[in-house]
Amino acid sequence: MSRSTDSAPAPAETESTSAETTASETDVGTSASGEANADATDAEAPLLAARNISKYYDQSEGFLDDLIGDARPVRAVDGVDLEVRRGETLAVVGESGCGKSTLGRTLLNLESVTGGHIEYRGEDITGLSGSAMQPYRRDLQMVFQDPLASLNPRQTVGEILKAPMEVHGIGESDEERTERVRELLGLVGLKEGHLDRYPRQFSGGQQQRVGVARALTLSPELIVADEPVSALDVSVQAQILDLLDDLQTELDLALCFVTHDLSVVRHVADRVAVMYLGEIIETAPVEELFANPRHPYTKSLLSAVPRIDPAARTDRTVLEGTVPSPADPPSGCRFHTRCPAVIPPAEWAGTQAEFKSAFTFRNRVLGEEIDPEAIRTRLSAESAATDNDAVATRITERFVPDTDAQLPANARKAIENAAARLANGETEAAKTTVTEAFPSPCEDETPRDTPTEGGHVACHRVDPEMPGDPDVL
Amino acid sequence: MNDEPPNARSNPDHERTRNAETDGGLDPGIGRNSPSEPEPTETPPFGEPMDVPPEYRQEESVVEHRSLRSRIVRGLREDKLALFGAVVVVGFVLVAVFAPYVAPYDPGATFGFMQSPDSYSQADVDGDGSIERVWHPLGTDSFGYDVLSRIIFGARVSLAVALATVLVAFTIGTAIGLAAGFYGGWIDSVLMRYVDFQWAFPEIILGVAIIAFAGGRGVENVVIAIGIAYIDDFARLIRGEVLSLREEEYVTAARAIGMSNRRIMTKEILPNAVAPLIVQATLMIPLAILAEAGLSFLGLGVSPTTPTWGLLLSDGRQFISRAWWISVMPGIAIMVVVLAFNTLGDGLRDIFDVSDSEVEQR
Amino acid sequence: MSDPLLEVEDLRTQFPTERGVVEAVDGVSLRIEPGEIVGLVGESGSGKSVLAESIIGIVEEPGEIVGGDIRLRGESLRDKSEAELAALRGGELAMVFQDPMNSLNPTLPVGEQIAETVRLHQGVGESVRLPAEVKRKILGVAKNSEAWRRAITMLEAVEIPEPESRATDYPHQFSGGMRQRAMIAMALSCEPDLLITDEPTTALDVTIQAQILGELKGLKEAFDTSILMITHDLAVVAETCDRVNVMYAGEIVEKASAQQLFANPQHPYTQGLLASTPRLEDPNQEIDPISGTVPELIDIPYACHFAPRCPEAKRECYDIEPEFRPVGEGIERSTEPSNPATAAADGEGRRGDRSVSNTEDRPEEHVAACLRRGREADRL
Amino acid sequence: MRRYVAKRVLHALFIMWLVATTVFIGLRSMPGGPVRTMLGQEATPQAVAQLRSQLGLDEPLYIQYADWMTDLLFLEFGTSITSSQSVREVVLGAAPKTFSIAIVAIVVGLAVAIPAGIISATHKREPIDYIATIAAFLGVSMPAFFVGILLALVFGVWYNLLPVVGYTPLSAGFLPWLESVILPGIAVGLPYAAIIMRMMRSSLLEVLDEQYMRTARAKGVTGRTRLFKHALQNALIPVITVAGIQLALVLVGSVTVELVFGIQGLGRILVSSILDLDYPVTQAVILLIAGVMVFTNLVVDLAYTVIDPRIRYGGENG
Repeated sequence: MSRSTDSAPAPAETESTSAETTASETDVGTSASGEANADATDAEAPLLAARNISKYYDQSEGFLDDLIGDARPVRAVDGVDLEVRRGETLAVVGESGCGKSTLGRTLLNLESVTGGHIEYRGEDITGLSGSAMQPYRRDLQMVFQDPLASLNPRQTVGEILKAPMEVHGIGESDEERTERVRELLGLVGLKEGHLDRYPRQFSGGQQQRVGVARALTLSPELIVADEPVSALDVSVQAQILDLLDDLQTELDLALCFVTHDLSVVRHVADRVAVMYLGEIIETAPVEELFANPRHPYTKSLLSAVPRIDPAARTDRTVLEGTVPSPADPPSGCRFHTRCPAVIPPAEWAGTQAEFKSAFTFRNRVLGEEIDPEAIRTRLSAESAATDNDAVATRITERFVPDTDAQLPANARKAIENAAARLANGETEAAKTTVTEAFPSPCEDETPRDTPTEGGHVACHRVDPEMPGDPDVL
Repeated sequence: MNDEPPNARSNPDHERTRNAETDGGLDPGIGRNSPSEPEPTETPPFGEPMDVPPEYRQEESVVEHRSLRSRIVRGLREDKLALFGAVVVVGFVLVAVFAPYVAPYDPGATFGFMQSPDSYSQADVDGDGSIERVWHPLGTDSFGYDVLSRIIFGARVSLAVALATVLVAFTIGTAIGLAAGFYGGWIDSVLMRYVDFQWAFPEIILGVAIIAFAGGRGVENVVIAIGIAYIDDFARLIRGEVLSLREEEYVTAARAIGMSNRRIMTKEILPNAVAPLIVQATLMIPLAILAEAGLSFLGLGVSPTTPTWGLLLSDGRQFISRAWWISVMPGIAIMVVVLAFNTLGDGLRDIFDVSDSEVEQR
Repeated sequence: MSDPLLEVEDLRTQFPTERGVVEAVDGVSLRIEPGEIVGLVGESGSGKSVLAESIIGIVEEPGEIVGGDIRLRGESLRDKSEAELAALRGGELAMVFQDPMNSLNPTLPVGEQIAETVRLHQGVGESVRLPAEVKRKILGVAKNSEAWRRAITMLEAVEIPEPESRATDYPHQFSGGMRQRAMIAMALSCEPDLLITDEPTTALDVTIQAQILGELKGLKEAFDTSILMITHDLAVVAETCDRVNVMYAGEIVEKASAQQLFANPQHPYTQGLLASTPRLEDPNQEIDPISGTVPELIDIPYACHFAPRCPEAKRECYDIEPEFRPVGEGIERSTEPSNPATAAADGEGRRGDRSVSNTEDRPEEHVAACLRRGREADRL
Repeated sequence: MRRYVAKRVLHALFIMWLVATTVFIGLRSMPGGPVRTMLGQEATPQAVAQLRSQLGLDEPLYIQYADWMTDLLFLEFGTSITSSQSVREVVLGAAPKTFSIAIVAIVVGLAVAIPAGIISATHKREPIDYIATIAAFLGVSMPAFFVGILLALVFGVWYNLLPVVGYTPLSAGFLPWLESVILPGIAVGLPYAAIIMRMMRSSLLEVLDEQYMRTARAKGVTGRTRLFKHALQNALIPVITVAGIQLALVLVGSVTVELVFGIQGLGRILVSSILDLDYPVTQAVILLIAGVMVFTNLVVDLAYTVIDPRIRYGGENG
């Protein structure tokens, strides 16, 4: 359920969303998700719940930056709702820079939350730190991505694993704690002899096992695993995934599994939340998400993953461009600049692909990526004509597919018009031309969260009240 | 020379992060190929490999973990320059401490004026009334004092001043750096503005200002002046060190298990910040010696009653054409000791594998 | 039969260290035909990057090639001088590295870094001697020069938007995906015969990886080059490569066409690797890991390097050096497109007609270096 | 980039204001007041009162501060007590001498350090590298004035090739000026060169190991072009930082070396003003040196925009 906090949502929308929140809560509970341990009774409050939480990093170092520096905050997490149930594995998946790691750390108050609130078993733990957060630390633990970097190089494995017990006063004597540590080492598949070794004396896989052991010292209820296997080789990765799976069933652990690897998600998760540029754009039970993805970004993501079995390869929708900067996210739906299914205006006569091509031209003009002078020098290097018309035609050639598909006449006119304006340097005029010619609802309004089978999607196409049919892709 | 498993370092094919599987290796002794017991649950369908026949067993290449001290000893044995530095530094400290026993004559005893090095003069040294031939390896100065004895006694003051100065700079600088690095926010920006501000005052300016305040020269003024002048180096270094350590994942892990800030500071951050501190302190001593010599040379340093090498060198300045050795000999002494500290500091930096950027060059 | 484009024969590359000699590449043989995409797959520590660097001759100190031969179109590279090799690098043999973040020089515009390759190998009549190069660096590149024009066309070929203006940008102004494209543009700018890509998309997100892998196949056709694709990702190999070599602990353990390898993997390590790779398309796959870790490549005493981790290992595996033995359904002629898998994958992807490999007359081999595989296996 | 430059200039001005205020406060909080220290203990109360009003010390503090600041802007430092000349003439008379030494030192330093650093980095573990390293260590270990003394001894006393005392202003011709400042310049320049040379060597070694250098080699770029076109600029970035920081060493060195060569520079008048309790002069010299330090720091910051494109064109635009 995402709503970018800065755009003023229409009043009607706010009520309906809150209604949905309760609705989807029950949906999640009752949905027949595959894994046995996930169909906990819906009455029970979720183990960990995040309501519209945000985490902004300000880039300015000191007052000078505020004065003239680039003071826009980086909105790493921007209005995210999330729930993890007891014994369930929720995968948070997304590409680099989408804020999934920040979300994981903010949930455990390892990063100070900027907005929204976090509840653990119904109790509000938003922004707690130090001694206030201490009791909750016993139940909420974390496993880190870089196995070696998360272990203090100057401490032995024994000291590392005893530290949590000393901090929380578990176990009367040092011998008792050492005994518990031996037990833990066995649990994660390491040998007792490893007790007085230093982190650097282990392989990557073994180091990660120590990381897991440390998370288990306080017998937590939930573990946030931040890309636990990304830094490991395939064969070792499988060992750690196996270990996590066994421990989860054995200790009835809830697991919040942050990763970019969709193949791992399919084998580990009960439910999946897909993140893009600080927002959760779709959540669904794992089988539902892989069988029937609803959000265009999820569809593109799934289609992009290479598959070993040729028969399983669907036709690939390749996303263009790169992820925009989280300090200056696109307005409305943040995915609209790259979305292959961006909704054309009602009167658009051409096909979706044509609109997408025209819309890409629009974004390039607005992003001032087209430099007419550079094109002019290139023309002169090719000893071609270098007047404004030549530059204009060179610009349009790229965006007006003059082959089979015929762009609607007014669209072609608008592109040529904008190109001509660009050629003789009137960038602002070119911008207004393209904005008027190629509007899209995706750009004006932030998509509402439409509940789906066991989750939700934030996309206008899926939203019944909005134009555009959901299955255009 | 750091103790990273060499094969991980030399194995050029580590696309993954270094700590991936390359330095695992088999377990010692038993050929159980998996470093871990078989999974607690049933054996994986992929099947459990047979035991490695004894004659083929490779002892596991466990990377040896050496404490700070043993790494220093090992490092010095290998790095000849650092060894030279260590030997000279130890010699200098011994000479300074046992000056009265080492010096051939009493620094105050007067002999022939401005006698050239390796010359003799007649004097009653041992007070038994008889005149003996007295050897001056480094000659005598304009007051007839034996240059070598003056240098030996001068060593004591120079060392004392240098150590005191480094202590001042170390304590205040580290405190500022720790506070700025660990707490960040406005504390950090205020302290860092102070450091930038202080950077505009090299040690001679501070020396002059302090003398104007305290009204007069003396060892204390010199120590304060140079001490303050080098606070910004330590502050900037420690702040950088703490900032980078604070971002380390094992510090986040410590917070994740609920460790208090204080314990994180003492147990997680400081032990790892010790190495650059030692290196910077070692490199600071020679700078302090040079700074003190500079101040004394300008006449703003210590008072004549407690001559340091800088003062000796400065006194000999007017006689440079007639008796060059009065200035040159203490100058050489300064050079040798400063060189020793520099080579030792450099050696320590490599031993601790502290990258150049971490240690300020001043 | 004409010489293959590239033939590596029993190559040995070693790294002397205090703890002994690391045999990173321990007797590897490999063949690449013109117009083929050959995969080299293996985990880290298997020696695949060292193999690539040995082929191009940029093995770093203190590593050195100690045995075997590398032949480009039948001509051995090992007895060529550094100058001759330099002429080859970027001209006939080009390489793209894994880490896009610092594979490009941060203080040189991207266009110039490509134009430089063009100047070095395409003989566009612009001097590459030091004074000219330094002048270019200080005063900037002549934008109407032939080398610059080709650099822009190359950026356009790898689908970098607005190549004219981006050419003057610096690497830090490019995203990860863009930088990797620029690297590919640079490598292809002189129509090399063989492009070696070392984990080209490992550091990239999956959507960007899909873009680049899609383009790579199209570029292969356009620039008529063959590709040695080095990666640890079996799915990438399955979708891109015609033939695959599986490498483990400095040795190649299995060679097959991509279709054969994934349909009928033979060597226990390949089987283990496939078993431990989570597959998106197969929800109920039970991932089971290969136990143990990659051994240290310092004088491994036992014959088959995988023996300690291999469930089928017997005593002989430790004693007898495993030879390559045919394991596929015997030698069959590769009349059908060498890799139906890659053909199907192009589908709607914007670029790329079917890549029918033009190696009709070459025998299709599926071999594995394992005593317990192939015809003589039944004796054990 | 404009934003970066504006930020650095503002920062420099802020520091300079801080320096001026500190000197202002410092002067007025002198134990027993500046006037009493100046006139000595037994000064008659009238003399004290008269000097206080002359220096404007009796007005309320904020007015004094305002006057102080305005004077500062117009470089009005009052008159020297001992020589009753205007402080500005005294200081501006001495400044060129010290700065000549400093400039020659920087030029000599860089001219020696950069090539030496490159040579020793490219000839690693060869004899020339060891010689350069040892020389660098020696250079770092010798104070400027000691080098000065040795130079004076060899060139002045033993061989009498160069003038060893006095300063000939630039107005009297470049060569004579150079002759008079070359020895002190080298004396200050050597330690400076030693530090920079070591930094240049380690920075170049680091750059030569970088991934993009391997790309250059894989492209077929020859060794020398790789060094000068690809490696050098990247290696110079950290060197500029050190060259900037070490300017303090050059300034201190120049001040001390003046005494060896009998040049009446800032050093001399600073010391004499302290000993003669001539506060206006002391204060002016302190401000000038602090100003130079802040200015050079600013110059170094701006030099980054020239040599490091990541600063010139910050930010990633997709």
